[in-house]
Amino acid sequence: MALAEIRDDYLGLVRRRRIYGGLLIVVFVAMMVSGFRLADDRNAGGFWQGLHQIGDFSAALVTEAAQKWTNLPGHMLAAVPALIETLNIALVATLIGCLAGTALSLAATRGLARWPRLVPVARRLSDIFRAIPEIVIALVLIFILGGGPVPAVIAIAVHTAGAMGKLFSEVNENVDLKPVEGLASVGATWSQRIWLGVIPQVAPNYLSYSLLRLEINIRASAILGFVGAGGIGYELRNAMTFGQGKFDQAAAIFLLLFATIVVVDQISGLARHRLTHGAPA
Amino acid sequence: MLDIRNATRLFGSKAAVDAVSFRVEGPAFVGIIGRSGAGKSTLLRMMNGLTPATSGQILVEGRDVAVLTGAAAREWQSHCAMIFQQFNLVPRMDVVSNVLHGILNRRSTLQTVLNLWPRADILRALAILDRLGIAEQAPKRAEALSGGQQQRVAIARALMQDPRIILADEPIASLDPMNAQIVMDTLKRINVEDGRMVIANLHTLDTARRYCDRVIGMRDGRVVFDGLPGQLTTGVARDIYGADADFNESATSTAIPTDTSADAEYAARMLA
Amino acid sequence: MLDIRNATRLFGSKAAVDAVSFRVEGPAFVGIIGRSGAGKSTLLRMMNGLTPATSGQILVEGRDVAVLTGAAAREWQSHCAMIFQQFNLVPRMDVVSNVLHGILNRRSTLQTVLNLWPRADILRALAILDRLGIAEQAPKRAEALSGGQQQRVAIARALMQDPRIILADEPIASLDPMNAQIVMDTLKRINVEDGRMVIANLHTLDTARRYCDRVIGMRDGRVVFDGLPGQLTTGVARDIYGADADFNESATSTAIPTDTSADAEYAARMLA
Amino acid sequence: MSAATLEARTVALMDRKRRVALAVPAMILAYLIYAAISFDLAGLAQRARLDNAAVLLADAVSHKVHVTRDNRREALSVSVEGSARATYPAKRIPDWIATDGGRTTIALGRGHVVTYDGPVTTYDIPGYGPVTLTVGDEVTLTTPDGITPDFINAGPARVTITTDAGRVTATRARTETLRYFWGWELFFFDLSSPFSGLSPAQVLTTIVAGPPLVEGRSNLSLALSEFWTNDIWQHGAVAWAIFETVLMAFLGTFGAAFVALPLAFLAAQNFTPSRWLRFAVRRVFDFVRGVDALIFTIILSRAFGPGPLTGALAILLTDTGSFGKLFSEALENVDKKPIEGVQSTGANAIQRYRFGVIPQVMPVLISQVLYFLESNTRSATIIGAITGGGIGLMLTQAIQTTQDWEKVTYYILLIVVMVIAMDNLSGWLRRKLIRGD
Amino acid sequence: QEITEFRIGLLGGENAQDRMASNECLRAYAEEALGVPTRLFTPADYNGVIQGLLGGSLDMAWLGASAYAAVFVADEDAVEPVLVKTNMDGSYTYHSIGFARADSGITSLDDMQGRSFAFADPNSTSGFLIPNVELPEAGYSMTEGEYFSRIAFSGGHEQSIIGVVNGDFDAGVTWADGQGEWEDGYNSGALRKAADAGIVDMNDIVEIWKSSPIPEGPVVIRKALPDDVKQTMIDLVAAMHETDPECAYGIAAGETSGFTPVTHEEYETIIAIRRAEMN
Ligand SMILES: Nc1ncnc2c1ncn2[C@@H]1O[C@H](COP(=O)(O)OP(=O)(O)OP(=O)(O)O)[C@@H](O)[C@H]1O
Ligand SMILES: Nc1ncnc2c1ncn2[C@@H]1O[C@H](COP(=O)(O)OP(=O)(O)OP(=O)(O)O)[C@@H](O)[C@H]1O
Ligand SMILES: [Mg+2]
Ligand SMILES: [Mg+2]
Repeated sequence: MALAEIRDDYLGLVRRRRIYGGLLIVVFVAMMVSGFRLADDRNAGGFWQGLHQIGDFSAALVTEAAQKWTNLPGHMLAAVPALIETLNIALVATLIGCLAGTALSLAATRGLARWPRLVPVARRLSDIFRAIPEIVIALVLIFILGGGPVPAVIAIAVHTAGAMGKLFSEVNENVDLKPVEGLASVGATWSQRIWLGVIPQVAPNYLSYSLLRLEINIRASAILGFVGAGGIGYELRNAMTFGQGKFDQAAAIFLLLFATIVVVDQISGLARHRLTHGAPA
Repeated sequence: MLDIRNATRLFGSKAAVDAVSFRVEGPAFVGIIGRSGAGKSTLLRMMNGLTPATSGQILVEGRDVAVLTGAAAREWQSHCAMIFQQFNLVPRMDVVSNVLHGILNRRSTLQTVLNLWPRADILRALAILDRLGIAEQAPKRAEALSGGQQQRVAIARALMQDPRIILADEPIASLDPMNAQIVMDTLKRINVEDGRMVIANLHTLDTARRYCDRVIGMRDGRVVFDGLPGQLTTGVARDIYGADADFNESATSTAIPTDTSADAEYAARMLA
Repeated sequence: MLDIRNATRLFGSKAAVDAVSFRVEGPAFVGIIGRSGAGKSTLLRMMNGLTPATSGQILVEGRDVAVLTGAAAREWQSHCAMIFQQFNLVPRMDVVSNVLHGILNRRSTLQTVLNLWPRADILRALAILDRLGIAEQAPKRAEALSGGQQQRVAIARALMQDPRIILADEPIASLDPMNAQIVMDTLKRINVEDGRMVIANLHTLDTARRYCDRVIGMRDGRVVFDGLPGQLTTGVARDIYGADADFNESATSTAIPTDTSADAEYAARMLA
Repeated sequence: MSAATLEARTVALMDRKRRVALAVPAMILAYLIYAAISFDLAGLAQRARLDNAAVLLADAVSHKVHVTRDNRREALSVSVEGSARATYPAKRIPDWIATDGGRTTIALGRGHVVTYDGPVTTYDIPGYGPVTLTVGDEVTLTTPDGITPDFINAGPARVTITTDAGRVTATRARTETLRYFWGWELFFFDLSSPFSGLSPAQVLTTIVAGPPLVEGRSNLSLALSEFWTNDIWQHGAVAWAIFETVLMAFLGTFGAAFVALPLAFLAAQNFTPSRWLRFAVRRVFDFVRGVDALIFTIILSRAFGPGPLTGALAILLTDTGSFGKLFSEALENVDKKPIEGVQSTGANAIQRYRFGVIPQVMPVLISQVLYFLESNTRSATIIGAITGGGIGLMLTQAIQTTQDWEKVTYYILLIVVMVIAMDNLSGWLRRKLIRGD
Repeated sequence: QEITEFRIGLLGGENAQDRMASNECLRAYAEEALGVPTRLFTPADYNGVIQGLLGGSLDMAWLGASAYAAVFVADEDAVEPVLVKTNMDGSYTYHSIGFARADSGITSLDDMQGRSFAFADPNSTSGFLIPNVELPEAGYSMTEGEYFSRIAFSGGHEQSIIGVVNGDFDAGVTWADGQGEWEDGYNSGALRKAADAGIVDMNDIVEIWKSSPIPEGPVVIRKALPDDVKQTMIDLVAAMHETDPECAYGIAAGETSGFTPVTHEEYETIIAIRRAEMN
């Protein structure tokens, strides 16, 4: 190709890129700005008018908590059973969700599925499980089962099953099928092939994802408490929405919950690091 | 004992195995040769049941194993051991467990999944490993072994099955010449000492000549040669491989260096 | 033109470059050799300003560039091009953009950050690429190029700077012999045709001998040799490299095979 | 190694594996049993109201028409779901209700007939006989055999008869008959619409060929606007609520990305040499990430009041923490070479970041941001439920008032479709932006 | 000073969209009377409205008595009560009603020893604040485990009713005007709504306790607003019963005899109770 030709081609490319890039930026900025203005407009208070009050609530909370700091340990202790309930909700939901997600992912992976025709069904199923917000399932189940931890467990487990179904099936796609075929050749059943041929390969990845999920689910179970599904979120919401007068309790519960989340994050982070990078020698 | 009649397998409209028929009586060492794509692997997989046959019969002692499904098919597989080019072991599990997988079909799923192997099975697996000279490796993970050792573990798994037929799909193609010889010698020993039928896909003529009692040549899914190793002349080989006149078998040889002289002599005689 | 006086750089208490002084007049091709850790890279980086000098002066046309900071330092860098062993291009951007990075200092920040390069600059970049024989690659991403091509892009970026000095830190160490020769030839051409000073760290004697007008040998941060390529005897080389009697320079040679005979002859003559 | 030791060692190894294989499921099982006990699963099984589930499922796919007689004013009204805004005008009462002076006959289908005759209500139940409810100072029940069967809940002042065909309730104040129908009634047009009561085919022919129902306006635009402003289903408001939810997710996610990017440099080891600054910024990230968006909505609603902006800002704050962490990790993995290359030409700091850093981390950043966009759409549903905006508020309120299960179903379907659409959109963008340049 | 916009917060146990629809007429009247854009907001719960009033992003709202107390306790200068809804008989009180399942054998609080008990929402006057004070005064301890085996917040009035009917709780409290008949769920209140919706058959539950009269929650208006704005809105709402009865019905969510002026003094008891609740 002659230099002139290359030059024209490249200049054309630059022009196109500038037009597309410029357009993309203009569209994006327009979306952000108009979106912000729209939201600002639809909000009761405006962004600029409210900005100076942004710390008011926290200030009231902190002031009261500081005044009654002697109450904090007592409130914390009182919230421990609720915290344990929240942790149990998260742990049980993660366990059940990850087991169900494993089943879904196996059903959704071509080449491993017991019933290959159902692969698309399993995929759509995990998409739908993933798409339904936990709060929806929880609220419907509260109507049927009454309040308490079980609706929360089911709600989180369903969502976890969907999310893990997808993540795990991505792991499964990369599985080495040779051992599976080796087991098939000796007359192993489907469960034997999966358990002995697939699970050992994917277990570290599964575990790492499940730990990450546990962190997310602790948060989720605290949130579901907010809508009446028990646990520490429920206590926190009651204290916070009572307002002035119970802010010390709110602060105590919040600190407890926050500390728990940080601790679990750290532990699971370390465990995941070990899973992906091997144990320190 | 083994009677294959018009065994055919279509993939789409293409026949990978095309009306193959042959009979094998007694514990022969049968080699199947043919160039890449000839249908050797498919044929073996059909015998084992990994790939269902489109039509035709595979009679073993009078029973058609090609029509079996479900538990019956798995029961047949448990008597028909398969050895793969890439060994197909479970890499993260130890050697003994891999050998024990040979009897998965005869123990309950729960028992095997929970690793509840009877002591007698474990001892038998060890004995087989010992016979193949790799008992020392028993507690190691399969992935930690060399290729030749892994293939011997695969053979041990096959022996664990106590099979009537051992099918070996290019068992030495991923091995260096040194290991290749050990593996072929092992297979031959099983064939001779235990009297088990071995059918092996091989991609080198010299190996076929040295170890087989009978050689079947396949081309485009059909059997184009069926005879004694001694009948495998260069012309026949050219025919099987569809090669032109400058076909040079040493290009595909995996014989270990010390043996080349013997081979070269043999080849020279045959090609003369 | 370039006058380095007692340039010193300490890392902790260790002197990576230790009171180095030399002068280069006019557009010479200077090679710096020395074993790993001798301080070659640090010296080049000090000249460019990537690593500040601990003490000493680096005078370019009478101005000490070692004391410059901020905008003045960046202005100097824009006249002092640097070529790296690993090319140090932006891999995800296209070749022309990478070349244009050579004049980042001379265009406004806003303009460059938005990638709004003037047409004239783009044309100049293309012309430089054409001169180096890689215009065809202009729209490709840098990461899609071979090592030799990437290094030529890096040279194009250097030329784009229209520099007074080109510093090349082991420009061919990551390249295969074929590409190495192309890159060295290109640098030599620039040196000869454009009359630009080139200072190159080299880790092979034969390259230094073939391309350089002058060779500086460093050891433990100090200049231990400064002379013509022809003065680079085996003894001197042993000295520079701190090697003992069985020093064999061919072990480090990256010369492309067709040239080896000439080199070997040269080496034999020198080592005789 | 002798054969015997080898054997012993192997058997021991298999024993160990066996113990692990048994212990892990056993531990999980034990934990689940503990959880079942602590969650009082047994008690829950007793308390579970499967009839509620049945009501919910039935109501999700059906609707009921209330035929109500106000016993004090002696007036009759017919409405869908008992809603004042879906009351049939007197002239358009459905044809299975016949009124004739003080007497009203309601056919519930399959031979079930309810008659209001002044204060006396008669329910003729096939295979059982007529049941009479007389409203006076009390509600008097008369059954054919004089016994009160299971399907009648009778008190002195209130009687309810529930059959497969419908439900009749009488109190001193009013008598009400409920008839159930399949499907979502009035989904397209409410009762005040000129299209109401037309079959789909009739609506289509009206739109395509009919004379204009309203002067100077095409029937199509009229139909669309009638649908959009449907008083019962409020499609316009629902669409707006979905948009508001997506808006919260969009503003929150991208806003957070913009805030987090510069801060991430401060938290990255290779860009911020000061350990203390790095430590401080990281703890800030951890903190805003650990405080959930829901708590931020409460905190922020003091400053900004209810509305989508508050929700968007809450997402923005939380995600600033998440992005800060993820981005700073991406930044710590950047290759220094291109930066040095750009630096050696005399580029200033902004140029170094723009050309040396951004191109390297961009794919990671875009991928993370888009991943969060999808997941934030789901979070925005929940946040909206608390802060008062979007489809989440509509959904939670519909659930909490426990009446409109068909609307709950509708909202859930819309949410699932919305999230799946966002998932696909973000996947598409990821592929477009990262693979293509 | 001038206002540029007027914002009304809406509360209640109705669908957000239904609330919007029933109050749309008020919005239109207000816009006309004030001459500035007027908008309605429907936060999910009491807290949203309380925060909006405290932060000044809402100008007017109709609160529960306890929620008003919460606002007052947090900031005395935030809002002032201006109007209150009156019942058909002219009173402006209602009651907290304790109820249980008819088949549980519970007929009064005396039968509740060792049973579970549900409040509605911590900011609810009838669903928490009043019973939480009046029950201990009557000798039933509100410390969990002392008299009642379990005390919980169901989350709202509907949830309390469903919870009791489902058997999650042995008894709960909710609100009703106390007028009309029990079998209808009284004339208005959460029980009436639930009975009308078919969630509960009033034959299945019994009243086990009734509080002393509680003042209706006030319509409050932000103190910082210009006086003429306040007056315009007060006049508008007060006269609504005359000018547009249908609209008044929508705003009050039922039959009333109109809105009548009210002052802060009416709520001092409630505020005192609420202060006593604080830790
Ligand atoms: N940033 C730094 N911090 C500390 N020590 C350094 C640094 N850079 C270089 N050094 C030390 O300075 C000395 C000279 O290094 P320099 O990289 O200049 O050597 P070189 O001659 O270029 O070697 P090579 O052939 O390996 O590139 C070495 O001992 C090195 O360890
Ligand atoms: N493949 C992944 N890549 C990056 N982050 C991931 C991935 N999987 C999970 N995460 C983590 O998940 C978190 C997002 O969780 P998420 O928002 O999903 O919770 P959620 O909305 O409840 O569930 P999710 O969106 O999966 O469904 C982030 O903190 C992110 O770090
Ligand atoms: Mg093959
Ligand atoms: Mg160097």
